[in-house]
Amino acid sequence: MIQIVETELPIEAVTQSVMQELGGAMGGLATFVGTVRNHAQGHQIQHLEYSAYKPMAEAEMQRIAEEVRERWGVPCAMAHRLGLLQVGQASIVVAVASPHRKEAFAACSWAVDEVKSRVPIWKKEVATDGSWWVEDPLKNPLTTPKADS
Amino acid sequence: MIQIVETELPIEAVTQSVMQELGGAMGGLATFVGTVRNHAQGHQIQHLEYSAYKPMAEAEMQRIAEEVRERWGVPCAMAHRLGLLQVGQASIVVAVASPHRKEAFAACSWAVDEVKSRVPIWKKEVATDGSWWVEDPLKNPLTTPKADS
Amino acid sequence: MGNPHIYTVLLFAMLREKAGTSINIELPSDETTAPDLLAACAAQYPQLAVWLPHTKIAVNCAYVTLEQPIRPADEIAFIPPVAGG
Amino acid sequence: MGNPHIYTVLLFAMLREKAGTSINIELPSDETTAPDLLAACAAQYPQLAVWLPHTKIAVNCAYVTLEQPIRPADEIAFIPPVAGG
Repeated sequence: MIQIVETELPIEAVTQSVMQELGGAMGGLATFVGTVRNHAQGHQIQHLEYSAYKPMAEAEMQRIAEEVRERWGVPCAMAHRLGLLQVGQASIVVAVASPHRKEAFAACSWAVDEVKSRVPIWKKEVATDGSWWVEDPLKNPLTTPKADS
Repeated sequence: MIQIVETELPIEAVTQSVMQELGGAMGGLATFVGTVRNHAQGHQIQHLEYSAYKPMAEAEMQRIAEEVRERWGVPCAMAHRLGLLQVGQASIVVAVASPHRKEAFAACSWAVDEVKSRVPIWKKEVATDGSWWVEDPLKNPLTTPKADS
Repeated sequence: MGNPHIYTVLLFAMLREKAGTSINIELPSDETTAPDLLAACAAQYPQLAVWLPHTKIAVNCAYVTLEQPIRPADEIAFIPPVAGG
Repeated sequence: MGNPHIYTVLLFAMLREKAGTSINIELPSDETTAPDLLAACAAQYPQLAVWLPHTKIAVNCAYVTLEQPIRPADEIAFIPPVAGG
């Protein structure tokens, strides 16, 4: 299961899908859920705006899941949320089921790294002192709202 | 949250407890769920029987969570189920919330290893061709039921 | 010399904010590569130039290599540094 | 010589199957250590002997070191190889 959503992340459905795929051969399930932090590099975050090149993002997530299956022989499922996310809300879930726990952890951690480095999704941090695209090589605040408090 | 239960594992409550403890500082949640496999070393498993030295098991799980906090500075919660578990049922959940994903994975994986090596919980595998205590240094089948099919 | 060939490119994130959801880049050939397409873009859309050294190109929903041929009929996208998760 | 001192020890897993939920081990002293308690157990409960080299001792819900004093009033438990998870 690979999904990009604009509403709440289907965490339960993602974990269930890998558990059902592996069935009784499963010994362990490793899950990662990423959430919006309240601060980043000294800035107080108000919210995040996620956007994507959706068809490619889905294709790239599918490729990552297939690479997990090739490398570890186990199922991987994931979902990513787009749109405006508040502090504390979940943006990504990645789940890997495996007969053995070491492989579950290794494959899940690897898949999260790959999503962050390859999948065409972008986020703009909106902080109390400006907003900017995360990973923007220029990283100048795009807007600097006047503080009224 | 540290809990030993005889009924269904409170997976949601365990993950919620570390998420709430870290609050808006959280960036990632790593969760491990262990389930009963249908085979072990060539044997077809029918079910598992978990037992524990409960007060010490709870104390040891508490110490592991405290060691996670000392070493990584992040909250860790876990629960373990006892009694008769069928193939596919979840026996353990360990969750770690952290500002950063690498620490969440490392601490969660470490805590699971510690539970398996230190917490006084035992399991007897009941297979189609006998039953035995897992990790029993003698590992002779305790009973060998007559096959009637 | 014939008419220039038009490569339509999808934009995202900071590139989209500077030049819209897609741009048309003109090249003399009906087949190009990522370096040539980025060079033409820098000339024709100078407001994007600073990001192009950090931008990857995707064709038909997959990243391309430096040598891979790109044609006007492809679905072409510029992928500035990603930040999913 | 006075009466022997009785150390009550909780048993689990295969030890429990062989000798019940707890046993009483007699020692001449009112203070002992893990190695001495295991040696006395091997003599008094020979059906447990094969597992004792693999057994740890917990006192008041924590593992003890080899030198740590153990007294009859402590909550003592024999911990054969664990298999949680």
